[in-house]
Amino acid sequence: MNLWQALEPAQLITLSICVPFVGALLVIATGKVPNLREAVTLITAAILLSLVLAITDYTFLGTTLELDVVELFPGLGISFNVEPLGVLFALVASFLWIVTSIYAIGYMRGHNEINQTRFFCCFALSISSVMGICFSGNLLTLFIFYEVLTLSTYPLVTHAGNDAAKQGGRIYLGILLSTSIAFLLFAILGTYALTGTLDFRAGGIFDDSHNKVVLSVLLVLFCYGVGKAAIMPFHRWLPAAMVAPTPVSALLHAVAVVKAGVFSILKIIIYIFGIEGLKDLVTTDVMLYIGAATIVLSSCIAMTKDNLKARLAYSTVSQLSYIVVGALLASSIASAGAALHIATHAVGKITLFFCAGAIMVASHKKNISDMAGLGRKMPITFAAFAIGAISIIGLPPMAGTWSKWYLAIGALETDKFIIVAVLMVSSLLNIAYLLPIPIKAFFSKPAEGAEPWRWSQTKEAPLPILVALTVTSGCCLAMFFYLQPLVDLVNLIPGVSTK
Amino acid sequence: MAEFIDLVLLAMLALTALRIIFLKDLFAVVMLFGIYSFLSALIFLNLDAVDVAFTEASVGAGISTVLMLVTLAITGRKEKQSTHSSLLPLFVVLVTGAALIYGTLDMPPFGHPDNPVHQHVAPRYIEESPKEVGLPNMVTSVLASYRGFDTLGETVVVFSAVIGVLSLLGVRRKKKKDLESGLESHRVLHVVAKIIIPLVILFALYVQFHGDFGPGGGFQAGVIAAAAFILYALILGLPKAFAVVGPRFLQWMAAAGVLLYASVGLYSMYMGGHFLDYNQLATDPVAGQHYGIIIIELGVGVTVFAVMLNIFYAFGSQAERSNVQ
Amino acid sequence: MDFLDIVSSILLLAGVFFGFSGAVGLFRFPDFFTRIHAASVTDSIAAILIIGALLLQTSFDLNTAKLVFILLFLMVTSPTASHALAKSARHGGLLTLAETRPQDKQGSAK
Amino acid sequence: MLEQHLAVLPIILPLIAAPLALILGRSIFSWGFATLVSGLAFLLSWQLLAAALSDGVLSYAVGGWAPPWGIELRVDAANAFVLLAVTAISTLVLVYSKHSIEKEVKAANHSLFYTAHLLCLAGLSGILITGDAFNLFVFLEISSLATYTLVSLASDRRCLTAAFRYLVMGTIGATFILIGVGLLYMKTGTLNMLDLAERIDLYDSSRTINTGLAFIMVGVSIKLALFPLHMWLPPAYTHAPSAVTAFLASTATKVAVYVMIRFIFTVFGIDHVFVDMGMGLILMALAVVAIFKCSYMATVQSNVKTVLAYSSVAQIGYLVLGLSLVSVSGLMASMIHIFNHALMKGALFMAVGAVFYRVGSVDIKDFAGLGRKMPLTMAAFTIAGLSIIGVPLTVGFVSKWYLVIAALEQDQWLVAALVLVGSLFAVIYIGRIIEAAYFQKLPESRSSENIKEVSWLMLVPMWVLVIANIYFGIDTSLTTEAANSASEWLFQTNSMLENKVMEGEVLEGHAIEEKAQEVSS
Amino acid sequence: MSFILDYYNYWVVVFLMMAGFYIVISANNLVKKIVGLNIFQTSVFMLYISMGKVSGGTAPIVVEGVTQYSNPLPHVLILTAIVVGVATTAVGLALIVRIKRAYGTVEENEFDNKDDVI
Repeated sequence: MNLWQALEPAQLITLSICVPFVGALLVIATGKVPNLREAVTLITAAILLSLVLAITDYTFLGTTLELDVVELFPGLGISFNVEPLGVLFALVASFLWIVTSIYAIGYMRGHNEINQTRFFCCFALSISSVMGICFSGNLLTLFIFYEVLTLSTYPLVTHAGNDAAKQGGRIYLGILLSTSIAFLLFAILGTYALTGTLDFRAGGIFDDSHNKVVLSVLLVLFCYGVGKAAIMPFHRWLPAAMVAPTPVSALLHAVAVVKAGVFSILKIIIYIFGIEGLKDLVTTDVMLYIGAATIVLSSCIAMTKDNLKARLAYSTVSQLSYIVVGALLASSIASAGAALHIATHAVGKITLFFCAGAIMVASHKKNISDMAGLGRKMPITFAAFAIGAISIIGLPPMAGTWSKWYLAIGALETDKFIIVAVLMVSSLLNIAYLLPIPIKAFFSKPAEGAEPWRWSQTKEAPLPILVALTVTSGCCLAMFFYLQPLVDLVNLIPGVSTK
Repeated sequence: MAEFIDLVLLAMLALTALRIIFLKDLFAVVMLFGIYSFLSALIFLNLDAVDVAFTEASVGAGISTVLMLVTLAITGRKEKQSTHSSLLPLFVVLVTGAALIYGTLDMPPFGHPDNPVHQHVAPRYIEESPKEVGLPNMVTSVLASYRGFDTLGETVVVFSAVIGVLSLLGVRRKKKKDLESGLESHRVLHVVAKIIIPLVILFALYVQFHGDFGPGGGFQAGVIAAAAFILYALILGLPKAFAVVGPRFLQWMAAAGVLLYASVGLYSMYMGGHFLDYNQLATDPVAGQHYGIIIIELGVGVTVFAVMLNIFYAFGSQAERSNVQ
Repeated sequence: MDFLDIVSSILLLAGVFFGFSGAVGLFRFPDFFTRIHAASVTDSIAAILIIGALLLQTSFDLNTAKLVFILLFLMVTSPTASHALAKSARHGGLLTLAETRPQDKQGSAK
Repeated sequence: MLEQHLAVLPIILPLIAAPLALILGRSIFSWGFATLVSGLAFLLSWQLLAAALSDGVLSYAVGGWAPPWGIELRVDAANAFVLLAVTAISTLVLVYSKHSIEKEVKAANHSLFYTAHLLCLAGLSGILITGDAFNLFVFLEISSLATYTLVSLASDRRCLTAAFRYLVMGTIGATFILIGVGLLYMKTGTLNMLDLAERIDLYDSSRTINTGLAFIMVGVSIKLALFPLHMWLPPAYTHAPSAVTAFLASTATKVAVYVMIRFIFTVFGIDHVFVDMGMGLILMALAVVAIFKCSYMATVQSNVKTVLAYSSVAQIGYLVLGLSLVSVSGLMASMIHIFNHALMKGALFMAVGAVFYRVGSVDIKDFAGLGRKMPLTMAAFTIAGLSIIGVPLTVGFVSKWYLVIAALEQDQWLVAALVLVGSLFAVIYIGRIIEAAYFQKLPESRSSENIKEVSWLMLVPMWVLVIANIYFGIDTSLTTEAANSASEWLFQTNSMLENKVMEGEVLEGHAIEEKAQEVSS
Repeated sequence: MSFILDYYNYWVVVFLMMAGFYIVISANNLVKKIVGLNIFQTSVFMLYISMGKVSGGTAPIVVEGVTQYSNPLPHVLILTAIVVGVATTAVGLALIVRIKRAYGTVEENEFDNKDDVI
């Protein structure tokens, strides 16, 4: 698995951040020749995956990978430190980037999108900053890459350039930047003022000497400061960002960006507060129940949405809060569930988005009510959709089962029965808003008044799209049976265990 | 007696100021301002500040008033009724005034020889400067030597003023026949002016070089010399004045004055002293001080003359333009 | 108090008197030309008398010379200034009191 | 020779160059000469900073007269640091101004422009370096007069009223300073700042001294456009020629802030200003209001220069906030922000000037579609804009970091939060412009116009500042070190002075009367 | 009584300053504003000169037999300040002339645009 043994291990971090960045530059350089440009994207993605695999190798071997790049403030700078949680996230992101790139090529060409060079360039930039978030060694580094991620995805959101896209972009940037500057930066600075350090340390950096009230406030600030985690009421940006092209929604708003959010929260809780330290704080429970409320409420909102991408977006909001809840339960097993959910939800949700995009490319349909009977024309797409939906719901034999399982066990362990109930209700709601879509598509007749000539021409989406969604839906299935490597990885996280 | 005169003059000043506040006729306002300046010059004289009185009389009552009058010739002489409320300004002024009155309460008593200002720093000027600098006029010693850097700054301020005025108004060169300017028909004025102007220039030179011993110096001399040319320009018209000293030449002069001043400083640096250290100018420090002061006063005089005259040219050519229109 | 002092005081008082009357005239006279007449009383005769008085107070040194110069200067400039003012006013079309008063009114006023 | 006179050279170099630039007459010569001189001044101030960092303080007695009788120039880390920023910006702006001025100022006035610029630079350097309270007033007036001239040189008639308003306000401010200095002089008999500091402490609760303090503070506040005395600034910055705005926005108010720092820390002393007079709370409140009110005003303007002008007033709030925290780190945050804000605003105004150069207007609607037509200019604008917002890896972030940390150190959690919330406004007002530039189409009416990138002479200085924005956002060692030693130095002098008085030891002047001895012997 | 004798000068000077200040901020006409500025500044000069006075002293020019001189330093400062004042006045008036040409008025309430009001 390790193709990079010749290199100094720490340099792998540099490379994994630089490779997508260089890729972005090359994309600009080759912008005039689309085939070459797409080749650059794919090759970059492949190199990145191999790098991350190599890092994973080292992580399992127990090698610590650390790198201090530059000192911004005395004793504080951009530094990287590889730890298992980050590796998990990096694996998910880099693997899905390849798949998404394949998909994006089909989608962008099939849809005749404008500004494709800008699109692929920003895409690579976002991946670069996601890698930075994964491997960040302190809060400052995390914050910096978090902001870079926000800014580099902004052009992707406003890609269409029309009024709706600009409006969406404003909400996106407005909420994400505002929360990060007003809350997250404030919390980081507060942490720094209290402890004098921002390093991620096993067991957290706060100790008993710190005022619990202040820490409680900081926890709230951190949770809301990471606006990308979309905890209500700061979730509006996520549906707004759905104006972006579907590959963006798929990778960034189902995987990279939102997962960067919950990953940050998870990382902050594990390495800044410490899972043990969390138990003493008043606001842990408050935030826990807000997370639970987010799960239920956004599922309910998802039911009312007819636009497929909007429904999926609210579904994402709901699923993100699973991870937040898992982290805030302050138990090692729930945290493991949360970490695993990053991976399992990612493959599930990306499948769903791929399908939504495929439907859009093939039949130009956005609304669920128009999709009745479409399953017969696009069987592969809707089969994949069904697999993804089942994974999200958490039914065997799909990947989502495991993470929900651990979450539920964690909730039971800590005697938070309300959370258990919420998980159950939410699963039911998931069934109610996701499963009808493939069922109707396969078993209903097309609605009256549909355009017959168009209907007859509809067929499966282009090959790259089909390949991509087959791969991800296959993953949903495979991860149910072969989750062990990931579980091992999660068990390496200090204070977290599946047992 | 001095206190009594002081009080009378202050009362007159207060009346003048009050009158200015309420008058709407700007011509009268400007004339009253001239009177105000002149009265304050008298106060300065009464308070032993002869140099300041001299300057205030020539600048405040002289140049400033002339410039304001020329401006009025262009802008008109009536102030319109104000529309906005005068309550806010009144409030601001009352607060500021109250603060100042509050500040006066701890002030050292007026005219008392034991006041801190007379105990620290100044005694050295009074006791040592005749020996160190060698001039009887302490004001000139302090101005040109101890605080020569301030005076360099002052010269540069004047220079900046001409830069500002020229960039705003510019001086238009006109052909002589373009328009009839000056006061052609005033025979008497012509004759008298021809008598007086040389005398005024002579007086300016006296003030320039006598500044070391009595009140006066480069600044006052420059203003007086400029006044002579202003008189010439008023009576014979700007084109003729331009023929005597043109605006372009005046620009050069203004620059040259500043450079003359600064070059003294540079030379003293070259001789191994600090900037503007006149002791280095000659083997005998006191003689060096003397040379230095004479040269820098000349620089000040040249710059001030050139600037004041050039500013007048700029305003004058604007006023003539508006007369023609 | 010697003789010179007495002469000087008399001159001074006379000067003050003329100066004062000039000021009164400036306020009380009806039109421009009459007022300029009053004003020129102040800066001609009053000034001469006062400077003359001061001359007697000096001990005939540099200050005397300065005063003489001031006197000469005033004697040249102030009549010229009054003249220039009056002429400009005339030039600008300002009429005297007699000219502004209509003929018949002049008759009835008597 | 050079080392000996290092302190006086940055003042007299532009001072002497100004008349020469006028004599040169031709626009191109004046430009080249002024740029050269400004560049030399930059090198000198670099030397000066190095010397100040290693030696602590450089004192220079002009005319060879020992202070307090003569005028003293005092260079320490603090003013050398600000001077470095001022001369650097001046040089870059001069390079930039050649084309910009050709477009915005009529040809006859070009050499006057460069003369006035040099005069302004000389004035600002003088304000920074001088150690004499009255000399400060003189240099303040040199720079102010030059500034009024510079503002009024634009072709739009509104620059005239703006300049007049500036002149009236500025003169009132200067007169207030004059009154304040007079009151201090009356009570102490000296004008030398260090000497003043020693003697003021003898009269801790004197009403005259307190009034003098108040007048100086109000006067300086007018000059630095502290809310609510900022009304002159937005019109002046909006209507002045772009190069002038770029220069003034990044230097003039900064120098005024330094004057305030100097008066508070080395003349009056912290205890006097903050403990006895309670100025800290007033300044802090005004600063916070300035941040919010003016940031809000910036979001509703349609002229981009006005937007940035209001943003400047808001940023002045940050500067004042830092020093009102009364701590080494707060002062350091202010010093860093003085430098950093100069970098950001310089770049922003240069970019806006470039747009004006090509488009002839700087309304937000005229920015539509410029992202494609002028990619380099708009990229510069975007990066500098992100810096204003305070995005990491830019200098804006560094400033904000230190400011908030300083506030937190003093347990001012509310202030820290307000600072961050206030900076959100920047997201809005910068966002509006960037959105117009990149995500709106060029209007039909303009598509025929030949809008293209500006020449390299304008781009290079702009990008130097942009790169500085990023460089000093990553490698903060230079700014931090200089600002830190500057603020520590200011605090040290302050405590040193206070100790002296507590020990009852009042110095008669602080130097031996070498001069007097020389003469008598 | 001695209290009043000690301070009357300052108080009148303060009154004069405030009169000038009031003219600056309340006047409608720009020329009058400049006149106000001048009065304001001239009055400040009086404050300085007042503090330099020594009762029974003479002008600071060395004369045989005189020992009590007034303080020369304020005189020097004010000489400089007067020059600064006239420089500002000249630039201000030049601006007024240009404003008159550009707008046709120098009255504050006659500017069409609210932004131009000074």
